[in-house]
Amino acid sequence: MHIIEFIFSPLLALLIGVFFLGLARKVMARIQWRYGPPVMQPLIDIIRLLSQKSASHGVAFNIGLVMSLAGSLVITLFLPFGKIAPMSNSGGMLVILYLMLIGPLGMAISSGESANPNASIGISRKLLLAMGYELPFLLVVLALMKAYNTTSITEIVSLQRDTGWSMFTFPLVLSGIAYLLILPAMLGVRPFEVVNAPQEISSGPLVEYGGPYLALATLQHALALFIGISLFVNLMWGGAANPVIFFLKMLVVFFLGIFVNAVFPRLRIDQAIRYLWRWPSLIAFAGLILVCVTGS
Amino acid sequence: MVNPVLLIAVPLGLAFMVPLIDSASRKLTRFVPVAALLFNLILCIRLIPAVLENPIVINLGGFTPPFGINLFVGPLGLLFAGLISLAGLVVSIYSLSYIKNGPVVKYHMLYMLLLTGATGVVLTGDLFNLFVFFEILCISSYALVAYHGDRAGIESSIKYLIQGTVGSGLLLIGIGFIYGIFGTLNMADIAMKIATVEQSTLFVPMILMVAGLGVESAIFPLNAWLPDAHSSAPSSISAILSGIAIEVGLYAVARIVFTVFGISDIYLFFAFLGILTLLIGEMCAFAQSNIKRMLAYSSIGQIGLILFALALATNNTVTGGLFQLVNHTFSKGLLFLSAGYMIYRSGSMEISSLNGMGKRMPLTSLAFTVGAFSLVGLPPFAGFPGKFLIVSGALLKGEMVINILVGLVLLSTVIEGTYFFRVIQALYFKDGNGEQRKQAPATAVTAMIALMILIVALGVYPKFLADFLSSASSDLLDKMSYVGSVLK
Amino acid sequence: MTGMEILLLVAFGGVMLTYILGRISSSLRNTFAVVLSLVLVVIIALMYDKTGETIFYRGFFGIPMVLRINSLSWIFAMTISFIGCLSVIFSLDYMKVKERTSFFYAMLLLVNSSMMGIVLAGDLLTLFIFWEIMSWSTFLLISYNGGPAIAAGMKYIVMSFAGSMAMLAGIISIFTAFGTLQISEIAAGMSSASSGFKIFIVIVFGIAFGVKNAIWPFHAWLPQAHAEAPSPFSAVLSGVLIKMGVFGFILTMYVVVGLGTYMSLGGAIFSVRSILLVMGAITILVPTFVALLQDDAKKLLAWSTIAQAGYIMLGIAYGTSLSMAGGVLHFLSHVVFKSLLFMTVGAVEFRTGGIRDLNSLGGLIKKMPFAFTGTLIGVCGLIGVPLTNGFVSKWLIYKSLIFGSPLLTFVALFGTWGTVLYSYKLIHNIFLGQLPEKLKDVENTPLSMKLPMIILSFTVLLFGILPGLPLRVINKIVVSLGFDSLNISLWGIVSESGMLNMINLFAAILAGLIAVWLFLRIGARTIPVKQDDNYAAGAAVPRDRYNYTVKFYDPLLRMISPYLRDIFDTFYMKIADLTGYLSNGIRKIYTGYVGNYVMYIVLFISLMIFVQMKWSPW
Amino acid sequence: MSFLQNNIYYIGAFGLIMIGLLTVLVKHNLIKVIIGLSIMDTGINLFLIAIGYLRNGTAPIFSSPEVESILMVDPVPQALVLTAIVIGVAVLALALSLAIRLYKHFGTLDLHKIKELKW
Amino acid sequence: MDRNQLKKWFQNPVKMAHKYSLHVVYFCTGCGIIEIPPSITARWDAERFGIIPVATPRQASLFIIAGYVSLKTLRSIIRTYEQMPEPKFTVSLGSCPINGGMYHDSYNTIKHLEKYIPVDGMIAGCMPRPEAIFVGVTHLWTLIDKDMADGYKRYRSNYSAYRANQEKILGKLEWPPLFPIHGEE
Repeated sequence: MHIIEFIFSPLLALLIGVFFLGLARKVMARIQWRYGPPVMQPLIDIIRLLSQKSASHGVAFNIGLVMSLAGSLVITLFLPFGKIAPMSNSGGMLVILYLMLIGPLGMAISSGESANPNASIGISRKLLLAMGYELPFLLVVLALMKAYNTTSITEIVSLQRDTGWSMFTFPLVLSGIAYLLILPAMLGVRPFEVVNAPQEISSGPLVEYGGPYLALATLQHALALFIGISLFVNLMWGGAANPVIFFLKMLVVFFLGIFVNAVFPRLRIDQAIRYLWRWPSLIAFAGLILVCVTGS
Repeated sequence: MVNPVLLIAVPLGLAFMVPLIDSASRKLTRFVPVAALLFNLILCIRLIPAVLENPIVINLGGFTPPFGINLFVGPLGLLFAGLISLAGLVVSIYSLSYIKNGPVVKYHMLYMLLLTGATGVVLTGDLFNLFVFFEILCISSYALVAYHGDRAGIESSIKYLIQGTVGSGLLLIGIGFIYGIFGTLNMADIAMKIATVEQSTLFVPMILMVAGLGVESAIFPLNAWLPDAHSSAPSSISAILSGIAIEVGLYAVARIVFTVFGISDIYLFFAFLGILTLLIGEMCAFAQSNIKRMLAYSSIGQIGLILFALALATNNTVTGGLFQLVNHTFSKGLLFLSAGYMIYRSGSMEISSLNGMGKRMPLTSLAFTVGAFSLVGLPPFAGFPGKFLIVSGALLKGEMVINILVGLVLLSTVIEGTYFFRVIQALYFKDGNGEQRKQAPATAVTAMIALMILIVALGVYPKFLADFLSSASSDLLDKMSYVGSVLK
Repeated sequence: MTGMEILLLVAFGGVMLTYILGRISSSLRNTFAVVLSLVLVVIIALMYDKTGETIFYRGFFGIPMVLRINSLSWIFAMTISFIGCLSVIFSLDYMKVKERTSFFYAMLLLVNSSMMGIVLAGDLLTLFIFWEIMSWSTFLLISYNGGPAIAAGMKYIVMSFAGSMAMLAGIISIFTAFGTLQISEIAAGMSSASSGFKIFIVIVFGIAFGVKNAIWPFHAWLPQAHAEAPSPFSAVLSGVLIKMGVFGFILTMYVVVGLGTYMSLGGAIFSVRSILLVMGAITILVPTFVALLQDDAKKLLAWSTIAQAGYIMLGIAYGTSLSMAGGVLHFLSHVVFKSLLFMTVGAVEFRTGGIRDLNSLGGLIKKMPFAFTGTLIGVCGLIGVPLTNGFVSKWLIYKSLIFGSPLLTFVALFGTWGTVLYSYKLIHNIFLGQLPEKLKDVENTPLSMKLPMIILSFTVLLFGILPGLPLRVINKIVVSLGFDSLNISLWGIVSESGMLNMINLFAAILAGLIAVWLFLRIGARTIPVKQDDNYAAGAAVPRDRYNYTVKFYDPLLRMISPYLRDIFDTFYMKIADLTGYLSNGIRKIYTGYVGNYVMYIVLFISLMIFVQMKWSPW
Repeated sequence: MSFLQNNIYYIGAFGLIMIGLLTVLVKHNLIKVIIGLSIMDTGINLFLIAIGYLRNGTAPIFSSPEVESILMVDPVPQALVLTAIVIGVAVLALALSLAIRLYKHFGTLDLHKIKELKW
Repeated sequence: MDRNQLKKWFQNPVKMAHKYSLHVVYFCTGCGIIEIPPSITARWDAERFGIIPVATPRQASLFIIAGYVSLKTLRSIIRTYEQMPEPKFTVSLGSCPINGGMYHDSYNTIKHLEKYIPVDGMIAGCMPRPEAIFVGVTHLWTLIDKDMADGYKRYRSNYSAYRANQEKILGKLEWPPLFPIHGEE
């Protein structure tokens, strides 16, 4: 049973991630009054990409990407999907926070070796954006951990079953709002789509990826989407006992993200940081203070 | 038992023999001071056990005190005498090669006179005799400062002379007052009678004497001659002036204040004076770009520190002060001696001209470094135990004022460290002109190595000196036993 | 003659012998230095799990000077000798091209020996003496390179010296108060001392150790000193030397002052503990962002060292067994990965002919793959990527802080993101991106540099995957300082607020890596291309210019740099300037006109007489 | 008036000392300064003599048994003064010789212009 | 996706994926690019066939050269083409790449693009409408199906000739040969 969970949950995460990618394209097309590609299109792309003979820039180019995807896969073992959370007893939220570093870092090393300045610019923006949303995000997470007095994400989820969604319980409501405000940045959707920016820096870190590498990068993107949404649902929307309910919750969050993506233009990176460090951070900070004051 | 009078008589006699010896053999002249001081050193060492048991009192001419002039060879006096002979010996070895041009005969003569005067000051038990020896010390140092006969030497010498003469005049007036009041010049006798006179009467003579001796011992407002004289004298003489002359002045001040007057109300004032001297000396040194002037100002600072230590008048601090004094004699001597050859090689006294000396004269630079580290008080060199004792003694008094003063001492140590480290960096880590490597002559190197060994030995095993210093400090502080042993 | 005395004798004797041998033959000296440092490692390793005290010297005015060994000393001594050994090995090639190598080796060994003396010291006097020897020998080594190193050395020694003077004041106050300097005896006296005295002791020792540990606001000396010192020594400097401050803090707070007293010292809000914690937090936050501004590789690492010292400070000052373990473990971790980073940067500097400017390097990964791997592992440790030692130690620190003071945790966590940014800048600007034309003949890392890198990289990973190894020793320290024992297993730690299991994580990540790698192998074969075969809108890549390194994080830096002025550095420099002005002013009293001088004498007497007549104080 | 009479030597002595000191302080010709020092020395010598002086006293020699020691002037200050005079002469000679050298080097004796060593 | 295509998907997923996931890099030299935006936006929506524009040749599988090719742009075209991962397809748009079109007598345009890089399909017209582009793409699908879109293979096997042609008109090229050149073939 356990071993099945170990294999199953990353695959499920990949599947959902890829599905979300396809759905995103479809929904975006519909919003733009287009017919749109089939939902399976990302899968088709991945198959095509795997069969292409790409150029490799070196060992670190490969390893970084592998590291990135592997890191993201490991996170899925820690995140409860419904009740499926095979490694939740090996470390809590802190481990997840740190594992979340591996993804961007591996990508950064890999695309750094590709020696393309566009990639470097993209990575620089990616890290800066992460810096931007990490400030409010950490405040939110700390408020949560302080409020529930645990660092284990499964416990946070199970505690919410008694108290209701943390987003709508009193001391955490501000943190919830802040989390919502930074969610687009964490998912990397449009107002904050500064990293890839195909029109500007030739899709940034992905500029030198082709063939299998792009496939891996796409999967990594899909997983990042999954992790971002799943984390939000777990932390703020009470997770779920049932994988189906959980998936539905994720879907709602995902649609929210897509709608924002569809209607907003892109910010510059400094505008993005300025935004993230202003209102979301202030609200998150207030939330943390609120939690500290009421909690003790 | 050997007679301590020889400590004065032999160098004095040999000093006047120097011209005669010179006329006999020109080569021998240079070795006269070495021989005399070696003799003195051996004498001092041989006297140590006896003196530690009981101070030796010699009545000159058979008159018993208070009528006659007496020599008092206590641990303190012997410490100074030994220090003078040791430093004098090392410097005279150094001078063997360093002093080559100019009136060499006169140099050696005056040099020995200077040391005779210094020895006399520390051994005498009579106020006027002290004045006389003091004048011998001063006059010979005026002349030695002007030894090179260059602009700076003459200028500083005349300035030194004017101030020194004013100072000794004041001293003499003070002695006159004392004599007028007590009718005696014997220090022990005065010390015994001092309680019979109202304190306020004694103030004027005391302040006159302190001011007079203060000029020689470079206490703050009276020390303006020092940087000039020390910086323009030949380096060997700078070493002696810095290592011996001002210390002897300080000894005289301490003797007068502690033993003769012995009124403890004024000690705190001297502590303040010491700190002021320390701070001003260190800050002036901090702003110098001329190495010898820097060293001279640093001497002022050290004197301030020693004065502070002595003024706290506990056994610990005085021991610490004397330790620091010994360290200062060695370290400053070493600094001046090493700086002397570095200046000789580079031809300029600017610190910037010493850049890269570490490569050209490694041993001399090492000597400078050791001296500087020791003076700053870094372990394992001799400066650290002294500083440790001073600070611990001062803190042991447990008074807030003194604690603050200790803070200032530590602060000034930081300033001192700063300018010494600056020079060390210049020596080793800045690129100088690519001159060839050439060591100082063997005699100079011998002298420097001897001092280095002494400094390191004292730093590693301070106990070696501590017991002796401890009895020296009680000699200074215990007025009654002084009086008792002189007047029997 | 106990092991400690033999150790110190060997260490200090070796210093002299090294210098003397250097006069004879350089290869003999090198061999001897390596052997000596290996012998030291062995001697210390043999002392594992021993405790004891011996009086080794009474020559200092009869004050007994004591050496003692316990688990705290052992772990520090082990680190010192280990890093010392590696840095000597690293120096073999690095110093080949320099002059005055004998001096360098002797001083390097002297610094190591004196640090061992510090950690083995059983009384404060011994500690101070070795402390000062360390200070000045470090000064000589920092200034070694000349040029800008002069100013760096000067700043270091002045601040360090001020710190040691503060320490001297503290030591002597203790001596006068309790009549003993033996650490084991002071604690008894301290418990009955007044709280004012305790606070005084904490402040003076705090200044001394804070300067050495480069805690904000005493950090000003560190960046320049680390940057300008020779790289093997930078590794020692950043790795172990500044950790003497950590040692001192532990000693002062938990041994001298005592755990119970420390936790309750000071007022409710401005307690010593909270002030230290806030200082630690600021030390994390500010230097992390300043590091982002740096263009000099070693300066960047230096600022990062300050920031990491903040983590250690947080762990140690918080004062629970978990945080203490975290602090000490982070010290260990930092030693390993920061030495590694300084060595790799040193290797790059060595091979590129002294280039440290991040803007003019790039693309060295193909030329120096070893150095790249080392840097990558080091950087991962620095960031705290799971499976490196930095992760475990940071986890422990966060874990202990998280419920007590979430804001401090926030600062620490946020600092990690800053760490990611500057770490990536370091690794990107040196190794990634495109190779400048002038560096196309760079050779690979020499063997003597590879060896320490391999050992250190291995250690980073070993301690990351099996944190139980160091944590067992650290647990002993924690217990000996009066804390509760921790529940430690080989692969992690179990505490009431959560557990950590690195083996599981390792297995998961390994499985993930293998799976992804296999997945990559499913795809078509890839074609290796040259570094400059890039997409450049169809153009052939312009060499030397197709690199994005300058102002790597410009948008952020433009926002934050106005807030990052190093006010304390400015403040210290202002003080130095002021002292200069003041001194210059004061020396003007020596006017050169002899009449004035005589006037001073007359005024002195008149003032005295006036005072006496007016107030008659006497 | 009797105060003046009784202390005339002291007044004279201190007058001389003050004059000497003032000369040293105010004059900036080196020779005049040296003269000032000399005057000061003289004053001090006078002061010392005055300490031991008794009005109508006799020489401190026991020439005949009936001479009472109470009427003798104190001999010690006289001995002191002799020494002091010798020292003063030595200093004066040295000072003047230095003044000659100084003039050779600087071409002036104005102490305001001889300020190469300062600060 | 057509239901009756499922069988094909199972038979050869790679080929099908190549057909339905054409990531395009456009080379926009002239008027041809005017016709591209309508084809990828709401009116014609190329994305429903999996055709999307990408930013770099590394990610692309289809290279559309829209418009005339001058000497200067040829250099970039070759470079871009060589950086695309195999399998890759090339389609030229308009008359100019075929025979020079209205620039047939210009001293500075390329008259026959296929001399320098292999072209799998050419869509004639001046300019071709989006519908024509779609027709071209469907034609390319057929070619892919029949393994006839083998431009990249031809490029590899005849690289020496291509390189010679390129160097003949452009002079020395800044980049090294993509494939080893075996003398005269």
